[in-house]
Amino acid sequence: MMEITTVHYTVLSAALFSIGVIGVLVRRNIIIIFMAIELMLNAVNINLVAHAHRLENLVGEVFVVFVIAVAAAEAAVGLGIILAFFRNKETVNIDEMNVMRW
Amino acid sequence: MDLIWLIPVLPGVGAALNGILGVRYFSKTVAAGIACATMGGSLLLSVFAFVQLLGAEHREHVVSLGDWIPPIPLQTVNGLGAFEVPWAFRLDPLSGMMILIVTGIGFLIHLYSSAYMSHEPRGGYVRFFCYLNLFCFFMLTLVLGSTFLVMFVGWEGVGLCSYLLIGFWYHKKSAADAGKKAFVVNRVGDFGFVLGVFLIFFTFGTLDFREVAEAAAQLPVETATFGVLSTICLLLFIGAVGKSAQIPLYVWLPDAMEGPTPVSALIHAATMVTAGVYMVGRNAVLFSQAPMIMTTVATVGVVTALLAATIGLVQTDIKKVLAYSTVSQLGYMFLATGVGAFAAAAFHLMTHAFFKALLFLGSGSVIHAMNDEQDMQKMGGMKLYMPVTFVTMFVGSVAIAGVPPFSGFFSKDEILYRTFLDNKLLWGLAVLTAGMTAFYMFRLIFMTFFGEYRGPSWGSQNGDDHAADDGGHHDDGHAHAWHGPHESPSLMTGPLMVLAVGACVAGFVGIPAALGGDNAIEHFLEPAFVAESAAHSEEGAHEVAHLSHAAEIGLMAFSVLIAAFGIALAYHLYVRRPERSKELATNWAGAHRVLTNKYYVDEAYNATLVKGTMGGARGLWTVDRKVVDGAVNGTGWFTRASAWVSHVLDKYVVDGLVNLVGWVCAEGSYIFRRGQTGLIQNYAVAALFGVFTFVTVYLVARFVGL
Amino acid sequence: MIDTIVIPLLKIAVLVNGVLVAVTFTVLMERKVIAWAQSRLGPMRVGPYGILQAIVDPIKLILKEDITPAKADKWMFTLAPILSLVPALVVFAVVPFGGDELFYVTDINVGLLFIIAVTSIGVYGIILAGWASNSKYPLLASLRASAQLISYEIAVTMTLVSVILTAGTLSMIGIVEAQQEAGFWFFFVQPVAFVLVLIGGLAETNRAPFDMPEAEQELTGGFHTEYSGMRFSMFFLAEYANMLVISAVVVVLFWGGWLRPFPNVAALSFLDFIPSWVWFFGKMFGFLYLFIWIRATLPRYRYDQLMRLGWKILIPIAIGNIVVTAVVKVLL
Amino acid sequence: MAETIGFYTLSVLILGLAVLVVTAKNTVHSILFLVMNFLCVAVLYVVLQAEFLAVIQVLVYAGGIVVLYLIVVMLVNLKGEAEAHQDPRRLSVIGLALAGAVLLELAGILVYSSGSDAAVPSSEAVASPVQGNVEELGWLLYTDYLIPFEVASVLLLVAMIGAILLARREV
Amino acid sequence: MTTAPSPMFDTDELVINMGPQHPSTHGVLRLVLKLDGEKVKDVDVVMGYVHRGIEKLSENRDWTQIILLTDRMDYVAAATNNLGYCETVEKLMEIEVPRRARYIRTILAELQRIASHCLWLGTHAMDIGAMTVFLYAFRERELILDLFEEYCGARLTYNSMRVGGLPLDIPTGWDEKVRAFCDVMEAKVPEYEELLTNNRIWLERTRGIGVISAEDAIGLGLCGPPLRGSAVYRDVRKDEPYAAYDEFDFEVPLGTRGDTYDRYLIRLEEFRQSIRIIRQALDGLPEGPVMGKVPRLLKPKAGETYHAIESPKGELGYFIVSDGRATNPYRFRVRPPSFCNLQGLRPLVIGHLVADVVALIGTIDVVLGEVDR
Repeated sequence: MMEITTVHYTVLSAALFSIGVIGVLVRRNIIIIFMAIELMLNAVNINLVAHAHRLENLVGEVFVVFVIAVAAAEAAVGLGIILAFFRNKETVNIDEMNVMRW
Repeated sequence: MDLIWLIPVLPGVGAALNGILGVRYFSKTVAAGIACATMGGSLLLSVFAFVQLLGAEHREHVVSLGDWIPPIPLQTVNGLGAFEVPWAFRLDPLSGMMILIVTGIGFLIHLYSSAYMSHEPRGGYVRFFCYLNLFCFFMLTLVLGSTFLVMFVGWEGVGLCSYLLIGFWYHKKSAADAGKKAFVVNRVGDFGFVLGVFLIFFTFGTLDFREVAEAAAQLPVETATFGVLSTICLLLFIGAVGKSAQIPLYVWLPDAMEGPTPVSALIHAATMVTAGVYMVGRNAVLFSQAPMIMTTVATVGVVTALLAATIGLVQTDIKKVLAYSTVSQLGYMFLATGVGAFAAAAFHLMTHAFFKALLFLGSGSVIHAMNDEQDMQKMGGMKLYMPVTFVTMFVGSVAIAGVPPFSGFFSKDEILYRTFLDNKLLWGLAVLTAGMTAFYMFRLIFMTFFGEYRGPSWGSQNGDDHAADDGGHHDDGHAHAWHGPHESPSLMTGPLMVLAVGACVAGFVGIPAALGGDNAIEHFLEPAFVAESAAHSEEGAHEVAHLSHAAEIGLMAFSVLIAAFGIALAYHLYVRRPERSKELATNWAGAHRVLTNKYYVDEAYNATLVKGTMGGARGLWTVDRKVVDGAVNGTGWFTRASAWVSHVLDKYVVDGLVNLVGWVCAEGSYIFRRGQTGLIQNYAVAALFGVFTFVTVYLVARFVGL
Repeated sequence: MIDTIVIPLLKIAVLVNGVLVAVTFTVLMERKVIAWAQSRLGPMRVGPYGILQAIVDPIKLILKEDITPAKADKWMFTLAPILSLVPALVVFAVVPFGGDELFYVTDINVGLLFIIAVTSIGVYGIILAGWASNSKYPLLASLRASAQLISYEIAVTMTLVSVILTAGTLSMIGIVEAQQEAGFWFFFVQPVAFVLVLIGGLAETNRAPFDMPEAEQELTGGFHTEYSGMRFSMFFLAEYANMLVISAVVVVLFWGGWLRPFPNVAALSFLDFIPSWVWFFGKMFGFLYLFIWIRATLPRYRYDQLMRLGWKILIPIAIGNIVVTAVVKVLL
Repeated sequence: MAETIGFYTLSVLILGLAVLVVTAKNTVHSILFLVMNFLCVAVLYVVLQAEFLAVIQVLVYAGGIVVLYLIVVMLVNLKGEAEAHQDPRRLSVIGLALAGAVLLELAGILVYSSGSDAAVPSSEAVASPVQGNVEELGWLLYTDYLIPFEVASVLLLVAMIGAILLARREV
Repeated sequence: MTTAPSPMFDTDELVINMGPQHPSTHGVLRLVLKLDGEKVKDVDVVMGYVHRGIEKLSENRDWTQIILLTDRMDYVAAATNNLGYCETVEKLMEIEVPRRARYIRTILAELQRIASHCLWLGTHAMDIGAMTVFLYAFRERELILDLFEEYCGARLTYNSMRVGGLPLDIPTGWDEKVRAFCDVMEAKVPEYEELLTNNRIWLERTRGIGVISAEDAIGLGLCGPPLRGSAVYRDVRKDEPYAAYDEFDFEVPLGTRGDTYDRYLIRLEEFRQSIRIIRQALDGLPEGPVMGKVPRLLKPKAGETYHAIESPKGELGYFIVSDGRATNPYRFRVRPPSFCNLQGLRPLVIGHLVADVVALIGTIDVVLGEVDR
């Protein structure tokens, strides 16, 4: 079609991000919501890598490493919470998680 | 001498070994072995270092292990200064003497403890040695530290260990409380100390003792003004007061006797409590520049000495007597520093370490023999059962009472002499205290070792043979089957004997000129107390006014007389007329009436001295309880009263407002409550709405071209 | 065009087929070796000394009925063996079988990481197989297997870090060349790492004594209990392909890849007449033999003992090894 | 040309798989789509010459994090429908609309500003003494970004401990 | 989450059916395991899948026919079963068995013990994952089967004894072959030990696994190696000697800790002791008839008797009541050692991991044909 520029990547990133947002807002299964969050983080990563490529500066990629580290931490703790929650409530439906204690 | 950093590190390694591995894996023998070996090692090192120091030309040696705090720019009075703290250790005459005391007495007490604590369960035993080693590590850090901050590490560390060891039997509520009390009271002092350190850095831009001293020596002496030096010294002195149990922060020390006896001997008699004295001596130059504070120090010292001595007169708990005696002796040391006799203070510190450690260990031996009985009224006649303990404790008592030629005589006399030169009133009080010291110490000896055995009876009371036999195999746990008082094992009597020798001869390093000596220790220590510049330029100018030797000897004779008088009195009351003293002790509440009605023969004594002192002691005790506590209670009452007022205010004014707000919120929240669904995603939608708004604003701004 | 597309494609085709054939013969080798170890003969009927068994077995497996359990998730059930096999084959792309360019598909600068990354994808096959079978034993086994794989992946990856430190590169070719430059195989400087990778490799390929996921005696066959026919054979292929991968990686990392012993010693240069790929396959063969030998000899670890070994022994040693390597590297 | 085709293919794959992740009924399927999505993103990274990140993406995301999801899904084996219960107060429609609107707006901004893309000056090249993607990344991580790097490792450690604590059965 | 394959993790307890078709339940034993994660919380031992009613069947067979049925109980040690039965009937009828017959019986019983232990060792090691030992042990068992084949023509169900003695004398040269076998076996036992005894993994899998105290072992009525593993001295061969055991010198190995490893060591030692007994029996093999004086028609007088022998698995006892009129027993009851030892499985297994269950089934050495009868 035409030459692929950073804008293309950015649009892709925005689209992926929005899909993630929709996933977070619409799904009720908390595990899928977590995955949608991962999608959003990936959208951010694409953006960072694309700009690192454009600017020929690896700092963007450094930040991707940190994002991945944070994602790993988030997944570990989040899934731990889900497990603990499931053990008590037998559900992963976020609509049933509307009280702070039970 | 470059290895002096090993001196504190060795016990530290021992503590780490025992603490990390030992509590789980080591047997009692191994734990005690490690603790004693590390202490022994650092004792050897100390002796080597000291010998080298004696031979060295320049009697000061600094070893820096590297940076602790790298240079940080910090504001001082002279612009930015580099706040830099190395791990530096300084060996000079003062710290050299101190490390000998700490490692020497520490080592003996480690040995003693390995027998004394043998009835502990294994875990507790190892824990004890871990703490004890840790204490030595911190104490040696404190002593050897070459800057205020390194010293502060040790300072806080010994406080921590003191807390841990006082509360060693933490399941006993009184012990745990005593530990807490010691810790909290010490914090008050430490607060002053740390403020002083801040101010020192702010003023001088350095924390090194030597540099601070040099800088301070350049400042004018604050005779009339209360300047920055005085403030620093006052703050430091507050720290010393806390650590060394002086008025008004002495209250923790008697309670600290809840800890195991070796701990009392090591920490609360020989080493840690003298840290305050050491610190003041360390900063002699600073204090010398602030005469007002010197006076304060001397006054506080002598008042503490007197007060503690009077209290000591009436105690029946053997360890309490020694505790008050310690407070009293510390007061002496402060008196000495206060009158500028830093060397005398250090000298007394050393001799005191010997005889007080000895006394404590002896009392521990007695307590051990009496199946953990501490009340002197339930002892008596112990010299039959435990001859070694008796002899060694007797030596200790003679030493503390100031009977020549035992060590206490020389050091105490030096203090009295210098005080006499400085201030006659203080001297009078000090001499009085000396008399009382002699009295209560011998009261202790007489009550414990002389007279009839007054303790509980034991299983098969068939005479001394059995009790003597028992000493050999008491390791099988006499807590379960106590066979009466007996001599302690050799691991306990050994240190006693060594210390007794020390108590006898330690004084000879400081025989005053009046008695034909040359006061070696004073000359040895002197460099540590003056600024280097002063030491060179004013060589010999540091002379104090002298009395003639005859007058000096007269003073000595007087103080010996006073001591003898105290001893005689004690002998009279507790050996010749034990029933009287017993009555006196049992009818404690009505002491006055008992005294006037029953002691016809000793009427004169009673009317003048005994009753007076007893009454005075009681009065002071009452003051302690009524006035001090009353003030506290009054504060409490005032708090309650003001609380009531504020309660009323609170109830009608504040609560009214709060309720109003609450009411408004409650009513208003009907509207907002709808949004509070507990659905996380709805909140996320709200956040998204925020994003939407921002992006829209941005977009509009772009299009409009703002 | 030829250089960039045709030749690599050709190489890939040869490689994939080669691996698959090699796997069938590895199976035969295992049967024979174990049989000899147990004083049996092993397969003897098909072809001379049963050599054709290697061809007959796959044919049998392909021709067998391919059963899908009624309540299984059909898509996943089909996908799982593919997910298991494909990573095992992909990894070979960066394995240099010889010194010449002819003997490897590609050399990428993150070759070793690539291997680690791609092998880690293989877990999906196992988990999904257990899950899609809709059966208790496979599910239990697949959870065990995935936990085991992930645990040992950590240990192996950590160990590889020390090798990377030694070599100073992530490229597989680069690692071999580093050994050539150094003049000795890395086994001699990283013996601990070698042992760790070997143990970890055994565990990652679920081989004895770490074969609990497929412990017949406990879990009746593990995660592929419900599989049969072609799909089963894919798991089988994947396991043996992984075995080949581990041997190849160990050879590259520690045993000098295609290099002859002491590549810098001129006195041994007469060994050069043996082609490089022979050295490589010879060493690989040695490790395959070692794996089989171990299987014939050792009993099986218990699951908790295995996890303890992984987490409490291997990983700490691996970390210690990294530290030691780094310190030595800095000091030198 | 090849890059264009590759990019559009990848984009379609990434977005299509993302939609599948979000819409799949079965959580396990959803997870599989997510893995494939991540693999596609990894390929995209390769296109963008970030090989190290591509491998890390596969290793950490696909090989680590998503496996964790999968295992949790298996541990959380539900009897009934996960999303059976729906709270009537949900605002999912508004959320959907807002997300769409934001996407449109972002696209608008990007397209609007795409003309000025070339105008952005290339920032100064990083002065690193090493060559190659991995080496430069490592250089940056261990020099300029050392403290963030260490903080990230501490974060991971804390997360690990937290996860163990949370997921543990009753103490 | 539409598919919910099993309520595996819904509760803390997971119920798993182990067997009756399971590779390591040694036949058709079925265990219903209640698991907490991998830990066994409870177990139901279900049996009876090969119940053939041998006891009831025997009450309708004449006395000689029953020997054939006893073969089918502990089918890996058929000769021992024959021996126990024949001796019981002999005791009931007060028949004197010739000394040569008793010696040969002893040889056969001990060979059978070795064969049974070989099978046990192989399967036990196999359960724990050591596959090579299995084939080694079976290699040696094969030799014993050959010996039996030569003696009586059968390889598994021998039907090798008769009331009053033996049906056949030993073939010529058989004793030399037995001797040769003893030498081979003696050389092979260290081979097994080399593979297992000091193997770290083997130790970890067996040491401290399935510990049972002496009191518990007695309380549960365990017998044989499981009982001796807990350091209880009980061996029928010593306590109530039968056949010719009182004439031989041998030792009864005892364990110390009562764990799986001890039971393994005991059985390995029993290999050696059995070889020792066989050698002594061959050395002292007397001449003479192998069949005692027995009436044509076996018809014991009314009465009842119980007689036990030490089978490879433990104490194998027969209780027989005769009403004195019929040519078949009035009541026939067997005390099979496997059945009694199986009582111990539940207390052994509870608290261990699933992987240990197979090791524990192996260590008590059950043969389901004997359990179910």
